[in-house]
Amino acid sequence: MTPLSACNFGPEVTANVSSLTACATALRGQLEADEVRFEADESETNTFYLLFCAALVFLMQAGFALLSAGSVRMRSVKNILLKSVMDACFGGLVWYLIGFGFAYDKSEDGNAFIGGSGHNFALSGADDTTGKKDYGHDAVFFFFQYCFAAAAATITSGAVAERCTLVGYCAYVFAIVGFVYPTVVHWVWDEHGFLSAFNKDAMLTGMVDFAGSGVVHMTGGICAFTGAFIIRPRKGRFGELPEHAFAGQSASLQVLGTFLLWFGWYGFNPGSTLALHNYARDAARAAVTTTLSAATAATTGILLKRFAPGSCGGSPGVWDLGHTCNSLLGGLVSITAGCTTVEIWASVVIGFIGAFFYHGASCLMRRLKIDDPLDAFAVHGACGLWGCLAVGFFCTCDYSYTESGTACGVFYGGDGLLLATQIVGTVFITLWVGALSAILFSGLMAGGLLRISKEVEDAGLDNSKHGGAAYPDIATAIEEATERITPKRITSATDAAGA
Amino acid sequence: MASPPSPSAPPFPPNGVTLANLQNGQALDAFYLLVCGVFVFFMQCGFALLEAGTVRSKNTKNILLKNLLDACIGAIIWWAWGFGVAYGDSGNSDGNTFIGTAPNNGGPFLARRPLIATPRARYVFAATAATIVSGAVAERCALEAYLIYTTVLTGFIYPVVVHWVWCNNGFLSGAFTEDKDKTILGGCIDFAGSGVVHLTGGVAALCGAIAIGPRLGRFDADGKVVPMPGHSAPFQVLGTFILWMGWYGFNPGSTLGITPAGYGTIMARAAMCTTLSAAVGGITVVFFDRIFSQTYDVAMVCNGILAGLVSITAGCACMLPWAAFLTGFIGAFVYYGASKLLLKLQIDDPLDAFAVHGACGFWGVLAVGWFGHYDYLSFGWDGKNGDVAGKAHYGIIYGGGMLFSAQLVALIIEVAWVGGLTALLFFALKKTGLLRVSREIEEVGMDSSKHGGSAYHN
Amino acid sequence: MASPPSPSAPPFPPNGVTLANLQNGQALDAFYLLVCGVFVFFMQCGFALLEAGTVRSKNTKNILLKNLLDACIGAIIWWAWGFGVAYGDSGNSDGNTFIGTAPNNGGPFLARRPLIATPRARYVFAATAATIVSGAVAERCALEAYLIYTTVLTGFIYPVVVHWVWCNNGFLSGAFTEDKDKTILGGCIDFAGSGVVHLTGGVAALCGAIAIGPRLGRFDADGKVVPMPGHSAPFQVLGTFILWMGWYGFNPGSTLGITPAGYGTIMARAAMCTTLSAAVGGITVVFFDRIFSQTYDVAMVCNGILAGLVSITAGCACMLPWAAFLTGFIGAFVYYGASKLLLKLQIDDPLDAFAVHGACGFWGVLAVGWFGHYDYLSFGWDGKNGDVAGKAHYGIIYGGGMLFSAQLVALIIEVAWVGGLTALLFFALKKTGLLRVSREIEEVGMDSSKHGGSAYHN
Repeated sequence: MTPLSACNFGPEVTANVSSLTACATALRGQLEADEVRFEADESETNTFYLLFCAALVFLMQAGFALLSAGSVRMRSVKNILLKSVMDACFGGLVWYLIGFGFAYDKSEDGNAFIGGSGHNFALSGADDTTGKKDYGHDAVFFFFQYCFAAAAATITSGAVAERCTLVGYCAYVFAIVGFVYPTVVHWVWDEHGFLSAFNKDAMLTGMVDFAGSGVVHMTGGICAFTGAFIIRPRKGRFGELPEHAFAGQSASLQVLGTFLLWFGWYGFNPGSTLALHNYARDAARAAVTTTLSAATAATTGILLKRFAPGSCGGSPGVWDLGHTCNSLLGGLVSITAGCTTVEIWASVVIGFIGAFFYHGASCLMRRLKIDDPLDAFAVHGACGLWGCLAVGFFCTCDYSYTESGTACGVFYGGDGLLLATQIVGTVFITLWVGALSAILFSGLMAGGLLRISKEVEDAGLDNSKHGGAAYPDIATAIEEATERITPKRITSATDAAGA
Repeated sequence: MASPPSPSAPPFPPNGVTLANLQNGQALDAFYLLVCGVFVFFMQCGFALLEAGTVRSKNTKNILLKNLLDACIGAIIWWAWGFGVAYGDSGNSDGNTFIGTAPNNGGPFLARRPLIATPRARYVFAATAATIVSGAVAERCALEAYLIYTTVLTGFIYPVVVHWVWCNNGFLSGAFTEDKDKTILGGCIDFAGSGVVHLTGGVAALCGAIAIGPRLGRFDADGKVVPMPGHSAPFQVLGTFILWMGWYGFNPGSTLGITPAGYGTIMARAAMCTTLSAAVGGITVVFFDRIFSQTYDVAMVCNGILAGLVSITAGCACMLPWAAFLTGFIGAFVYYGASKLLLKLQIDDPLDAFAVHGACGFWGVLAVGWFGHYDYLSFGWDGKNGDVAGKAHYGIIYGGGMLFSAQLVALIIEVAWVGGLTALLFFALKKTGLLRVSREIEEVGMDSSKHGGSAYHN
Repeated sequence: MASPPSPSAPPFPPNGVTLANLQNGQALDAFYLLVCGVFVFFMQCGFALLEAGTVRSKNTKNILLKNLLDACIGAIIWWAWGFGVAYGDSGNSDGNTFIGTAPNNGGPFLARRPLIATPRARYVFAATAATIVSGAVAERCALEAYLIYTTVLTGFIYPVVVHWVWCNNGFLSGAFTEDKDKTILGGCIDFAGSGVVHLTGGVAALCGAIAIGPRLGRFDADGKVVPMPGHSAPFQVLGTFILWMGWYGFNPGSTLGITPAGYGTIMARAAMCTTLSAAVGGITVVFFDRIFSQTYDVAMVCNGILAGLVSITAGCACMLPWAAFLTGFIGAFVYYGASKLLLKLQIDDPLDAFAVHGACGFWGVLAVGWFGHYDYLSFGWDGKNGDVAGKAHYGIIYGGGMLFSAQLVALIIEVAWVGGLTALLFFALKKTGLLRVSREIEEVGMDSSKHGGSAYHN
């Protein structure tokens, strides 16, 4: 290659044609080399970007774990923590072995219903041993999607907390991560899926669910609903014991968990562009809409809870922290589907309405006497549904990305086809997940595998199954205090009886 | 006579490389802002835990709620008008030297800028300023008052300071205002906001703490301090670590980009200086405190680390490592002195918010006037190596001089602005009886009276 | 006929595009290091919480303080001379095969390298090595002794190992030393530090635990183990998750750059292998333990995950997914066996620091000798696909052989070096009575006697 020094003409330009040509050739060679480098830089930045976002999403596992641990009673803390950790571990293996293969096909002529090309089962088709040009796409994409799958599975564990056996738990993680969830992913996100916006021949326009209000959260939320319904309430939940007996054991952990989830959502939503180059604008917008929807939902939620009458699920006069956290999460779930396809102001509206969806669903669950300790259905199911529908209203024509022609929301002059698609899509998800999880949970329940025995529930899960309390020092202190107080109470009771 | 280019000549401009390069850079910058913004956002979580761990358990839910709402309300205000007040129309230049007037950024229904990450990254800074105050008035401030001061602070007081220091045309902006005659003494250098963010928060915190008065029983009849330890040391430590981590977004991220020439180096230097200052701050405070208290106090290490972090925030991009070391070292004593002074004056600041953010923020801005290195002060100065109108604009120890005066003037103006307005605000709130909860509520704790029960259950 | 270029022609060379491009790449690498460094830094937070959750509440503040100070002191020492000892003058090459001699990096008043991010990223590794030890001697080690061993470990023992394995010219460095004759058997492959970081920490931890003796009441008169459960399961789990997340900076980030060709692939592979190994480690340990203990133990699953992570650290960049799976699976048993063995020998290691970091670190380095894939071992090998002097330098199952021996030799040398020096150190501390706190203090707990009260208050 001609060296670039050919272009060193000095201060006085005295170049002739041959020296100019030499210089031009040198530059051209250099620039061509540069272009190769640019491509490499771009691809590797994309890998880095996805890795970073996936790591944030991964930290959501910690968020779920702490939120759950803070929201249950002290007797079940270790149990729920164990389940959260196992989601990340066991779920990871199931996803690696089968789930990822069902979700993403990778072949030219994939099935519209489920992936089956074999490429992604145990990553058997992934090959980065030859050449250096694939930039690790398969591996990092697997990692990103794994974090999503683990999130979908964790949602359910909140709804059946404090009363589900570990066997039942493993069974449903296997079913959700291995089959139920990947099928939905395939429908909506794989380019062969029959609901997929990336598929030209999709049903109607193809569903616009950018980061998974429907795919991830509704799937988890519906599963949570059937699970909570079939497993029945915790002992004494409705009627026998007062409400505060079921208050979460640590508000600090709840808030920490909420913040970690919110933090992770900045990987979840912007990261769903799956690449940085050509998508930086979308990723940046997703970060802003995510922020504003969450903020609005929380602010709305706290006022709603305080000023709504008791008959509508309000607790007048109380600034309720737990409700604020859940509203915030509801806002995050609501914007997940539309985070890149709506305008900034619309995210505020979506979050505002999302708070009502959460509040309403939470009240409804209590009315129906379905015990959902984490409000998993209200947060993920109801707000997930709203998130999908909201896209049908607010999706702008500029930001929409459907392959079968541009489809926009009805507020932007869309013909309603997108809204119809969103409705049909959520119906499909609800039916599929609802039916399968109902079969699964009732089967487990009938087989006596789902719910822990009465004795274990009375003694507390941690004591009977996990070798002692989560806070042994506090447990000892409470025991001692009880021993000291109990005789006194008996004495005073006797006195009272005597008088 | 000009000959036409021969067909074999390389195309000009060559293959759109320049364009690709630019796009590459823009995407990368957006990503960079996203990452740093996320880290800074995480600081909200750090503050929440630090404050929750430092108050008593009967007020835990209250302080957690305030921190959550800071993040939420801050976002909405910043989006609706705060960003417009701070940055004006185009995001950086606006004719006014005092305040941004900004239909485009300010009007929520119009804002559609290509790089939307910028306001987001900055929003978290705004929330930080408000959060600092909530620590100083913890355990006794009414939620209504809190809502009011958060709105005023993030919606007006703070963005105006931002406009002065960080905007083109701001009259204190040494790094951005191109026409130096518009600035006072050439303007001050406050890279990531020791003054803009922390001093603002800290001074407001001090006014709040004075106006609201000490917690019940904080000082006994003789004026001696009654210890009121926080309810959870692990949360304090967790909060500190998260804040420290977030600072790696706060300081390096304040380049607001990574692709311009030399920014990678600035970023790396900022990260390095931040680490050193934080580390030396933590060590110095804990061992110095040991002399008086005879104990190794965890809370002291935490506050020392934060003091070091705040001190280096202004100068992290323009100091040599040893200067960062020294800045953190001195910052530790500034923190310690301010903290003890407040107790002497019977001002009760549960989180030491003034000592950490106010005092060390002040010191941090001054430190640039001492240690600002001439080679590093060229950023934003059009490459003129720190010369303003021919006068040396760098640290005193390198023979500069005017920079120190500029820093000092900027500090005085900031303190006067923030102190004046917040004093007015807090005393107005006090007069109307909105500021403080009633004696009964304070005794029982706010969680059971206002938030439906304790933070912890069995 | 040559015409002079017209004045309107584009400048030559055109606008420094090439230069900008290079800067882009450098900036990107710096950014990458920053992000990974921050993740790894966050591991300090993970360790703090894991250890705090695992000790009893009466020693919580003590262990938190130690973790905070690790982060602080580690930074200062690493900056002042540790980095020079490890990497020598120019940051990567130094004539000496044994130790770096480095006025420039080591001299704090001279250090002005363009890309200062590198030492920062590595500092956190150094702090990690020291933190591991604090887990093994938790609840009974005096703060003075702790300060001494942290200084020695991060200032001398650890950086020397780094120099051997990770520097050009290090005599164990299979990946960096260009002149293979300087290395033993071609040098070992330890990508992110199963051996360099974890084995070093783990072996030091073992020496410390042996020297200091078990906690009071840990073993009853018959030598049976008395359970001493940690005081907070949520903190254990949170700590584990944070560590796991940090490992995504630790392992992929050890490429130390992203723009060189093929590094994106390495990074992605490292992330995937890390995930698989951690997951399988956690599951295997909890179900295996269930057979003996009849309980599903949260602490076990946490330690299993960490065991899987440590095991894959050396080989995360050079294994196929199934090999990573197997490495984690075997690592789980290595951890379990080592943990039970220590209890059998009546060595009290509250955090299982040796079992997790020492034993699994050992296994991790060996695993590369088994499973190192020939296609992946070309990084740093000048693209020669793992051939050293014509001999196959990859895993045994692919027909290699010398690599396994090289790994084994490296392990033996590392264990001897670290074990010898730390044994000397800890027994010297013990002899002088500095190592362990008095019986009274241990019974009451260190928080109330040394740190001004319990970690928790109401």
